[in-house]
Amino acid sequence: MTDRDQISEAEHHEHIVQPGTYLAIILCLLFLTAATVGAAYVNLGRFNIVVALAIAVLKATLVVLFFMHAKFSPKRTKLVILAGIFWLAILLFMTLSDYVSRVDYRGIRYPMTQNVSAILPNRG
Amino acid sequence: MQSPLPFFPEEASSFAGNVDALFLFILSTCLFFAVLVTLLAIYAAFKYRRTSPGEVGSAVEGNTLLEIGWTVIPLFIAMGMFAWGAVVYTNFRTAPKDTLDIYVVGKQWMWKLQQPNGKREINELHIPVNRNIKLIMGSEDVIHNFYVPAFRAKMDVVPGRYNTLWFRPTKLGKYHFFCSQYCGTNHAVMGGWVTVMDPAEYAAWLSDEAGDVNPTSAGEKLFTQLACNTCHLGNGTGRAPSLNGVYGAKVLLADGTTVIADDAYIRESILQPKAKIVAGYQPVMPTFQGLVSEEQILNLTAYIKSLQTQPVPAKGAGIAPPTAGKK
Amino acid sequence: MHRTGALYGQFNTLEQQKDTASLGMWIFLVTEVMFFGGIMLAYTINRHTYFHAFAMGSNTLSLKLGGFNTVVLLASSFTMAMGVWSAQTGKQKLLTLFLTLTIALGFVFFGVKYIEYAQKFHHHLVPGRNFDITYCINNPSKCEDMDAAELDIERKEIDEAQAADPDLNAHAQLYYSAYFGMTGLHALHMVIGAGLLFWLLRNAFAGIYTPVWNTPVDIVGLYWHFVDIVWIFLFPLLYLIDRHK
Amino acid sequence: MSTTTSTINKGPALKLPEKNYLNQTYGIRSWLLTTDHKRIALLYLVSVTFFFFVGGFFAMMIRLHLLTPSGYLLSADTYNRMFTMHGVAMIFFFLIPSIPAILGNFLIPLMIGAKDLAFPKINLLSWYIYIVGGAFTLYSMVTGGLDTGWTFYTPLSTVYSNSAVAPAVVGIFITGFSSILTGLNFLVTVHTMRAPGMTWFRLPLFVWAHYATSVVMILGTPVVAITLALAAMERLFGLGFFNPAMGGDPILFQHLFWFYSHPAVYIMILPAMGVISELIPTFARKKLFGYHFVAAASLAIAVIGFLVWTHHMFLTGQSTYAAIAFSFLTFLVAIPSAVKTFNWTATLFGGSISFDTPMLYAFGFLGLFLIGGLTGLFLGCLGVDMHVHDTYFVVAHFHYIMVGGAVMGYLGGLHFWWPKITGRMYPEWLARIAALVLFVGFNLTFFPQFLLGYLGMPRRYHVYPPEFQVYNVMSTAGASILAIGYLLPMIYLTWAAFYGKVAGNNPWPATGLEWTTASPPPTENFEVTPVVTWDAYDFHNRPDLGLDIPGATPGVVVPAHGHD
Repeated sequence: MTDRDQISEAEHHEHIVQPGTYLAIILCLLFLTAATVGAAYVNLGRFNIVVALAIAVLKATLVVLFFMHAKFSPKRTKLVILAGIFWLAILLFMTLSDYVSRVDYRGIRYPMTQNVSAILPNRG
Repeated sequence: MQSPLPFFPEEASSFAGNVDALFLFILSTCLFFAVLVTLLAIYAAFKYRRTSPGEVGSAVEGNTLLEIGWTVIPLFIAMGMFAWGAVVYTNFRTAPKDTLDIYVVGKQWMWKLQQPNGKREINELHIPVNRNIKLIMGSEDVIHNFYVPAFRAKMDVVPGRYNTLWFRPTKLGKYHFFCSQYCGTNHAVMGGWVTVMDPAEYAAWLSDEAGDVNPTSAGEKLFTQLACNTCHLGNGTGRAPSLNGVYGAKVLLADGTTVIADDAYIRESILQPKAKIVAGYQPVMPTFQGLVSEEQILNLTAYIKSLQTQPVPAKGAGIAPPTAGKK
Repeated sequence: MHRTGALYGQFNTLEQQKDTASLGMWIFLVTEVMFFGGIMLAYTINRHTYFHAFAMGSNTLSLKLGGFNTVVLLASSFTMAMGVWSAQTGKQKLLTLFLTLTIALGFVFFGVKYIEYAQKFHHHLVPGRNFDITYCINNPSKCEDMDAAELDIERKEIDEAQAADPDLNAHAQLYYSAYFGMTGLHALHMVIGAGLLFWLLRNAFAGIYTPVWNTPVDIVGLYWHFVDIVWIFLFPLLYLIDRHK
Repeated sequence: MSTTTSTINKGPALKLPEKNYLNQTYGIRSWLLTTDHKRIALLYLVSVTFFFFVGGFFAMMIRLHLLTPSGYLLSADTYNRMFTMHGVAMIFFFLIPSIPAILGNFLIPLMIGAKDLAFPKINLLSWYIYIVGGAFTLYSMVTGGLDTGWTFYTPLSTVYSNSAVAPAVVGIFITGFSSILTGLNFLVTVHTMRAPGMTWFRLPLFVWAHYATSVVMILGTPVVAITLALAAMERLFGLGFFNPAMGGDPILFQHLFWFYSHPAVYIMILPAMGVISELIPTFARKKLFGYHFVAAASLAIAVIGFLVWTHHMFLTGQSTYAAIAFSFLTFLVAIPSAVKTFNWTATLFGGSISFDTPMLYAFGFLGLFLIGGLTGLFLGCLGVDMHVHDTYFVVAHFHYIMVGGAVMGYLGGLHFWWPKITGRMYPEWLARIAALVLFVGFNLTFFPQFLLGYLGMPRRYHVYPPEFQVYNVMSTAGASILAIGYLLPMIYLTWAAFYGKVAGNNPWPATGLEWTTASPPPTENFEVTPVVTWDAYDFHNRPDLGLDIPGATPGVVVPAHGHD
């Protein structure tokens, strides 16, 4: 750790992404949009959502790396991005771990009637 | 009846001894560490008190070996507590097979309980001693929690789902039960008494007031009233599978999977018949959503349960062959 | 703290200042990820439980409008990126042009969103007391924007879904809760983004962004791209459920 | 022991610096529009103290009401409002902002040698957001109150409650952004604003603790924000994610809520640990034992703290497997706290310990946090939780952590840095008595609640069976002592801010950078940007403090940071 890592990290020269790169990326994004719509019309069973999310992740990665210059940013920025993804994964997967491992998960959810008398007509 | 400064509530269920033993184990371990740290701190505070205004402490920075020691040793002890606790809890969440099932409905701010024979109580629960009791609990409005301190057991009662709570009372007597999940204005008075009785007394108490119908016969009547019997023929020749012996058994579904025909499955099949179609049958059953009450579902379930002992037809039962569902 | 030129008082160098601003924005975007993460979780669990209702709901959305909006938003991200490039290379005129384009595309997005929302209100597909999934098929005269063929398809879809999930009307509300919740929050972010873009544009006309100091353009760009990323996920999650029927 | 008071400044009477942040500019505008982190800290101090006494009033009503089993004082609805508003005011408007927004705001730039936080305007904005959120919540409190419990469990809060839930939820939602912006500001500041020589491992542990806290703030708070937003939309517009009547899942609300609200406990306790990590080395005149391990423990708590939230939900019917996994992780998160406690204790050995008021608070913290932390093991343990969950055992446990831990840390810190903040010293003996009163009152209030809890008294009860009365009476008696304990510091600290003895730049003396500048500091914090050449708490390399360092020539004072 240098004494002033904040300076050393900032002093690297700003990388200017050129319009050509942007153009290539936007074309990729448009193509992937078409691909995701196309894939939705093919019956892949449970893999429809997998494909849709995979394409979305790919698109988001392109935006982050190039439009948002993450590819040319200091390590610290990349760490921040990874931390965000990691914590999002904690939120999603650890909660789902409860839901998928509940033995009685499927059969038990049903709408309740709010009207008490409809539930127990004979109550004294 | 109790000392003025009581510490332990009565131990009146099979869990109570386990929970208290575990509690005492954690308590003694914690006391050991708490006393140790406190004594060390007090000792140091006197031994190393400042004697002259300009005095400076020694130049110690730390000791890696010590750090590792006081990370690893507590870790092992904690794992011991965790494992013991997990064992007690798993036992508490896994009800045995031979339970006496009591249906519990929580609503703001009362408990409605129903014995297997249909006898109903409000804010009172009578149970026989030394029997495994299972409460099948639902809520009509908000989240409640059924808590019997003497049994060391509690479980939330959540609207929109069934939760179960089982215990085995071991001691005769009358014990408080509470709602222990905050549920609105009269949360604090939403409780009552559990009376643990001698089995003979319990039987006498059960048959005492004849006013209430038993759920199985009520369910049988409903089964005819709602015309369920026109399709679910007992001999398996109807448009719908025979229900003989189906309760608790594996059912083979149209999509090749199997499901255990438990209370939840039966309730779902009544309310959302198309959610799980038995293999070999058409989805022709109408939904009974809004047509049957909570209680009537319980009665129907009780009736279907009573069919467990009826002969299962060779064809048309819907019960999965023993090999299916292994994948 | 007083401003001395482009350097704020608490900083020692421009590099430090730019570095700080960019780090701050990235950290803020992480909080935004967690913010949307919560509603994504609610979506995931409900979609898993009530797939039929979600599929049915998704099929009532217009793929044409949704797809068009996706393209519009991607394009606005591109113009924003070009805006950042213009600022970095000192092309003041181009900067104002690209910022204007970005704002314009943002407003096209709002326009399309308005059409979509209005249609849902019109068709009684907003969660709440008047929600009725069968409103259009029961009152075809009130839904002039749907022709007979569309209504037939919708009737078939609703019948099928209802067969699998008798309480479709309640569960479909969960889909629309997700739809309005997610797109509403996204639109709110777009409104904030558009406000920031107007502020940038005003400053850009004043010519204060130079190759040496263009941090605000960079920072707002990050935000705008993030909003774009959210939509990249919302589009397949909301519009593309079970389209292959 | 009074002879060992560490105030060693002798010679002519001290004077306050002529120009400091307090008198740089005058007038209400100069305060309400300030971007000076020190002034914003004082704005927070005033508003947070206000909410502390609002919450304290509710607490007092609760304890008075529970004096008798049938509770004659309040109606059931009023009682429910009291404990709900007590929780909301204390957690969201006192505990969460207390140390970070007051002490952290004031000290972090000073400690790392910066002129201000990275984003001074955002810092001011976060105070305004806090005030707006607070106003919404106060509005809810005076128009119908709030009776859902501070946890806002659905569907009680979204469908069944008749109280003013919506404005309160909106208020907390808004205040969340204040917390996020504060955390963001701290993170960026620590990364980019450190003075030359202030390396990561020279940072005071107060800064490390706030770094970890900020991580929790920025990652957890948005989740509770969206959760409460969804709950509010459910109440106002009929969205249905948490409403079982529409097929929604009330347990999902609990997952989302606790994903933030468990780590939020660490937002409250980590900064207090940071304060204690300053107090103990300063008053033992010794480096903190195991600096690196204590710093790492802060980060470990912040990270593992995110993996344990469903231990609040063991009895909601969640999956047994998930419960076991989360219980395991809960036991893991206990370890770094234990490591910290051992290190603090070890620091005392070989020290030169004085018993100034802040150190008394540190000792108090140590004892109370020990009890609070260890009783957490009972609750994290599945087999005990099935009995004590949602009883007074839980109430006692988290009060030991949040009041015994966080508030003791907060008051200890306030006393320690009061001379820096105001330039003046409080009356020492009065302060020592107050610390003692607090300690005794606290234990009398909350220790009986452990016993009540194990006996099975559920929490949030406005009436209770008569067999629980003895402990409730003890608790109420303790609470009245505690109330005096809180009023005393407020009175004498306020008095001292205007009339106390002038303290001098470094009265204790302590080693932090904040003590090298004037008390109160100038608006730009340091005349010259300091260059750091010493480790945290390194008394032996600080001859400028005028202490008798073994091996050094007495009386020779060398400036620690010369003009090199």
